[in-house]
Amino acid sequence: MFISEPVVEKLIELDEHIFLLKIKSPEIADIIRPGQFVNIKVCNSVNPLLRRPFSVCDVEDDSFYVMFNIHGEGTKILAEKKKGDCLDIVGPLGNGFNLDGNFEKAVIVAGGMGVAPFPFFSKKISDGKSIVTFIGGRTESEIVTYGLENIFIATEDGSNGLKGNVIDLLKKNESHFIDQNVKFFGCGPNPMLKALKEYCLLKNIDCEVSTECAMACGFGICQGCPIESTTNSEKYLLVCKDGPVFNIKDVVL
Amino acid sequence: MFISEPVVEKLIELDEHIFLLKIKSPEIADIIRPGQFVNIKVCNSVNPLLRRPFSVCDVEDDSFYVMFNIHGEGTKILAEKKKGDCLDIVGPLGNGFNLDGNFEKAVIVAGGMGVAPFPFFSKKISDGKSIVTFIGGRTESEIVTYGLENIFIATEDGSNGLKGNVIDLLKKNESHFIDQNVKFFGCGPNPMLKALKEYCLLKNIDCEVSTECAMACGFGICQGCPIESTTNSEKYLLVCKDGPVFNIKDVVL
Amino acid sequence: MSIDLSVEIGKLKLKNPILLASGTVGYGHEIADFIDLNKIGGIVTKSISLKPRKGNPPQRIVETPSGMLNAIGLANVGVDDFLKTKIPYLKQYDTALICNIAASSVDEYVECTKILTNEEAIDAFEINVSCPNVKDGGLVFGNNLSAVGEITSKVRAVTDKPVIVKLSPNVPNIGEFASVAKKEGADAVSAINTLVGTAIDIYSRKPKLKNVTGGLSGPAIKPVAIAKVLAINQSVDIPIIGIGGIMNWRDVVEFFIAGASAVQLGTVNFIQPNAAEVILKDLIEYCNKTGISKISELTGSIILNG
Amino acid sequence: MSIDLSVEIGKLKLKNPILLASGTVGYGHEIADFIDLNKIGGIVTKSISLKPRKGNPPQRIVETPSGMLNAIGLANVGVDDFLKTKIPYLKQYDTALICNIAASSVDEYVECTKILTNEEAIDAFEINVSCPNVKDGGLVFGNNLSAVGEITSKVRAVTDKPVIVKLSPNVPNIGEFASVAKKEGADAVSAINTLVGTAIDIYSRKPKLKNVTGGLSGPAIKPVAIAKVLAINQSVDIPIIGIGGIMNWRDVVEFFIAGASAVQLGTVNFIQPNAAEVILKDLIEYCNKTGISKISELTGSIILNG
Ligand SMILES: Cc1cc2nc3c(=O)[nH]c(=O)nc-3n(C[C@H](O)[C@H](O)[C@H](O)COP(=O)(O)OP(=O)(O)OC[C@H]3O[C@@H](n4cnc5c(N)ncnc54)[C@H](O)[C@@H]3O)c2cc1C
Ligand SMILES: Cc1cc2nc3c(=O)[nH]c(=O)nc-3n(C[C@H](O)[C@H](O)[C@H](O)COP(=O)(O)OP(=O)(O)OC[C@H]3O[C@@H](n4cnc5c(N)ncnc54)[C@H](O)[C@@H]3O)c2cc1C
Ligand SMILES: Cc1cc2nc3c(=O)[nH]c(=O)nc-3n(C[C@H](O)[C@H](O)[C@H](O)COP(=O)(O)O)c2cc1C
Ligand SMILES: Cc1cc2nc3c(=O)[nH]c(=O)nc-3n(C[C@H](O)[C@H](O)[C@H](O)COP(=O)(O)O)c2cc1C
Ligand code: FES
Ligand code: FES
Repeated sequence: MFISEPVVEKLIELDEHIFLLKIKSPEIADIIRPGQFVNIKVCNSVNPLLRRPFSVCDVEDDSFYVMFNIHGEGTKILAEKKKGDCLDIVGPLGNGFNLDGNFEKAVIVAGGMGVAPFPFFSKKISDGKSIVTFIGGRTESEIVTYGLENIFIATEDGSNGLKGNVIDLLKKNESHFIDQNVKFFGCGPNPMLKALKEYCLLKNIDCEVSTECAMACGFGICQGCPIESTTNSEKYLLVCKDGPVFNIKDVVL
Repeated sequence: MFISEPVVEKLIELDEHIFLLKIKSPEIADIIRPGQFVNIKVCNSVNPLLRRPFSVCDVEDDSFYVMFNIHGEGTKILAEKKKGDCLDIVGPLGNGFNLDGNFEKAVIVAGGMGVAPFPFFSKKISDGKSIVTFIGGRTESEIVTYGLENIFIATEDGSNGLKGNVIDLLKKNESHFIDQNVKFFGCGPNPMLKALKEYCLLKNIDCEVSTECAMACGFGICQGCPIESTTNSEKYLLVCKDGPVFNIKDVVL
Repeated sequence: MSIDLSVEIGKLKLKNPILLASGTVGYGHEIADFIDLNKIGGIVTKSISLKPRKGNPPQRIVETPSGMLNAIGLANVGVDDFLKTKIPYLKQYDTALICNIAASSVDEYVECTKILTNEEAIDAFEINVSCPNVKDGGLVFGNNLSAVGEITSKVRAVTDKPVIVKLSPNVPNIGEFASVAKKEGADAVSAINTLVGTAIDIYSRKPKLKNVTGGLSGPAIKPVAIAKVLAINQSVDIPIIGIGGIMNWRDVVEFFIAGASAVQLGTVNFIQPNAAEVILKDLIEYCNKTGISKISELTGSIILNG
Repeated sequence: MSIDLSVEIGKLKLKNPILLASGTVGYGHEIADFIDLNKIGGIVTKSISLKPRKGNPPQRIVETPSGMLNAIGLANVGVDDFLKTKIPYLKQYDTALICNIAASSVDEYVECTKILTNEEAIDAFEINVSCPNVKDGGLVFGNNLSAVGEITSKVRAVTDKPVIVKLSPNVPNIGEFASVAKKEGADAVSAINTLVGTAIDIYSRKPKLKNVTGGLSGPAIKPVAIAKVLAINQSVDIPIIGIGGIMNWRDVVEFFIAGASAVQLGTVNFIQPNAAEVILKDLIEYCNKTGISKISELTGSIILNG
């Protein structure tokens, strides 16, 4: 975890409002793990004031990628970056997904931009393990499959794949994982993670999720990102430092 | 005076930190007069909050120019504009120089970026009238001669022309205007305008100056830009509305 | 769907809730080049005092992060000239005319009101007890509960027009001030006026403002303004006019949800002189999209235990 | 030229005037990855209370124009754990350790101080009478003159270490509070804590912060902070630690000129975790360029009648 000022290699528009930013940084590319994030100051101005957190989406040689959609002022500025622009980044931050367990199949469950950490995840998963990816979104244009494999899709309006949410999608496709040695890895909006937790507890499936929360610092000094722990009700966990990846059993969603 | 969103045609770097911005705007180019200014919102963000005032520097067909140097955050952002960028401008604002008097020679006295209004001024002065231009600056790199004619130069460090200030320069070159039918036109930092006023009163020379002042609105609603009047001590004049060009006798400098 | 934008601030009826704040549109002349004043809910004129005031010497304006400081010092034409030269211009418009009064003594408030209340064109008074930029002026009053009470009751006694008390944000408990204003007969309160602030030039070591301190306005203060409006809303039942840092329709909706029945646009007029019209258009679109048929439904609609 | 950066805050000697503000560096662990704490004038620890506090539920953070709101709710490990697990880590650094105390009763302030004063590693106390984010907490105290007096005198009575009273900005006359603090034996005051603010989500109509209101910090509040420091400086002779919106060396110099003898960096630590070191380097350069041999010369050097 350090401050650096790496350079933009390119900005790729994947889809309307969805971007991939390739950033040259041997130091970060070298050590960052799937599920970790970086905290980006999108411009020098005091407004917007805070850094913006983004999961590492992929790593290629000396560079890493973040994937983002335009949400507000910060991501709008980020979407105007071009090759050669200097960024101001703190990272790598947080813990990552635990890819090493003795499961045989990784089941990715992602909602909307929750796909962001999984291209890198899919690349890093060891050869012996297989992957199946379930993606949900409100509509076709929210579905991003970049860097993913073995994909099943659901959209709320039915414009792509199953009409329904990603949990409906899981239920329809249980043959792909039930009674197998699987581990789930989830990322997406809170209501989705909540439903995923319910499902995993019911089915007794091990699951890690990457959570989101408004952050001021991203590395544990502001106490701005609490998440309720299931084991210790006296004390919150911090999304930025104790997470953003948690075992789904350890946190109240 | 209206709000418009004209497009940048080009940004020219005249010198280190000195820029010319060419802006396509038939509406403004058509009606703006030398000494008037425009008020530019340099970006969409609420920071920097206020517009930045700039004199019209030149007009060419459907476009007008502003000349500026990098001063703070606002001008830094302006210096990053490129062809095709949209600007947000209120203008033309203020009054302009009165070019029509029955003087025969216009004597321009400019300090530093105070040269900005005079390329357009020089272009617009009627054919029968001649021009002589006195420019002062701290050092060589502050001297801009773009669009000016019949030029005399002084620098405080002597790196270009006379070593001294622009008033010293005037005194050395009185043969160019004393006992002639002249009118002075000044623009520059306040101490220079003050000295110029003293000089003109002494020599009984008619003089108009373009003044500067921190502004919030630029068109008379905030009362933020007072300048002391010599004729009515009960009430300030407003730089943005009653000026920025004043007869040097009418204002306390 | 046709949206009902009209609101009632006590006895004062407005065709829509977008007012232009005192000191940020002068007496209406210049802003009329950018917007049609007939479309606006109302205009609050620059604080007027009994005699003309020259105001503070320059520098009066400093930009700050997402905000600005001003120390105009209540420069104004005085009551007489206001009636003679400003009212005739203003009354041609079909918009509520709210006359803001500032004074350095209780008597002066009363005197001004007495004179002005005879002018038919004036629809309401806004009593500025909270201007931070004159040494002898309002701020001392604005931060003093009994002074605010006294001014309100004495002004109330000499006019039948609606009286709006403009509160100072520089107090810990603004609700108390709103309560006193209500008790003494105010029809509404407006909040907030500017926060006291300053800035120093580090090279000359002089204050950037000749007056030393000034009033902070603009987006920087919006979180404080919303909190003050909410605090008033939670402590007393009186119509609130929300002010502070409004830049767009979203800010207006935020003030409404916090408890405002109308809003005033201040600093934004300097930056986007047509803001009032743009915001009105956007508000109608918002109401249409969200199925709000009457804008006043929004007032105080905050959900606190969610 | 070698610049003397050391300053004295009453009895407290600091090797340089750059302190890290309470609540913005926790107990020092994480920020130490970015800066060498040995180089910093001092660290003010997160407000500590007698018992551990869980703090407010999320959302605790909202960004605002050039600022942010926080409603952490004084989440802290409590006095016992602080002594057991945090002090051992902190005391390895050659930097002043200022322990910030927050409490919900006068007794709790006294109790905390009594326990902590025995810890040698603590160089001074900062008494937080002004935290806006706990219902039962400091804000009531911070805006009440006699409460501040009582807390100061009772804390003073149980410790020989320097006592710094951290003042609330949410009052009209902060100078009175500084006077009372001085009268009751405080060695210094620090100002400002955050301004009360809020923000509402216009779609859900809920406050963005679960706690409803929060504390506004960052560049947006700097003009208010400078005005408060100047006001204290003009009304009482007591060392002032300036806080509020500092982002760079220029801001530090501005606080000094207004009257500060030292400063604290808060929000900037979140954005630029190495800010303290960068600012120190830049300050030295500034002193060199302007011929300042001792940084304390700058304190209160404002020129008011220029
Ligand atoms: C650990 C982590 C990893 C993330 N990874 C990604 C990613 O890979 N791709 C992606 O598109 N987005 C990601 N996000 C969300 C991303 O940070 C927000 O979309 C972004 O901050 C929005 O900034 P803005 O200025 O465009 O929006 P605004 O709404 O203007 O932002 C206002 C404030 O709210 C905060 N905020 C807004 N939305 C979120 C959110 N969903 N989560 C946290 N803070 C938020 C901003 O950081 C800022 O402080 C991640 C968030 C976290 C916490
Ligand atoms: C009528 C008028 C015409 C001008 N014409 C020109 C021109 O043609 N070319 C040019 O280079 N400059 C001109 N200026 C000055 C120009 O407006 C400032 O240089 C510019 O506003 C600085 O903005 P900034 O953000 O870079 O600096 P900052 O110092 O960051 O600005 C901070 C604030 O101070 C104000 N400010 C700073 N310097 C000045 C100044 N000299 N005059 C007025 N306000 C100032 C800014 O507008 C802003 O509100 C003119 C000023 C006025 C009033
Ligand atoms: C330049 C300026 C002048 C002002 N003059 C007055 C005034 O004369 N009387 C008054 O009651 N308020 C005055 N105000 C305060 C505004 O009416 C408003 O309360 C404040 O600016 C906050 O709103 P804003 O953030 O939208 O500007 C003035 C504000 C500014 C910026
Ligand atoms: C997230 C956060 C937590 C804070 N916690 C405390 C605290 O526990 N005790 C305290 O006295 N001040 C606390 N503060 C206030 C800061 O110490 C400081 O006074 C304030 O933020 C203004 O400075 P800044 O603008 O540099 O941040 C906190 C501020 C922030 C932003
Ligand atoms: S974001 Fe600051 S502690 Fe987590
Ligand atoms: S700048 Fe607003 S009145 Fe002149």
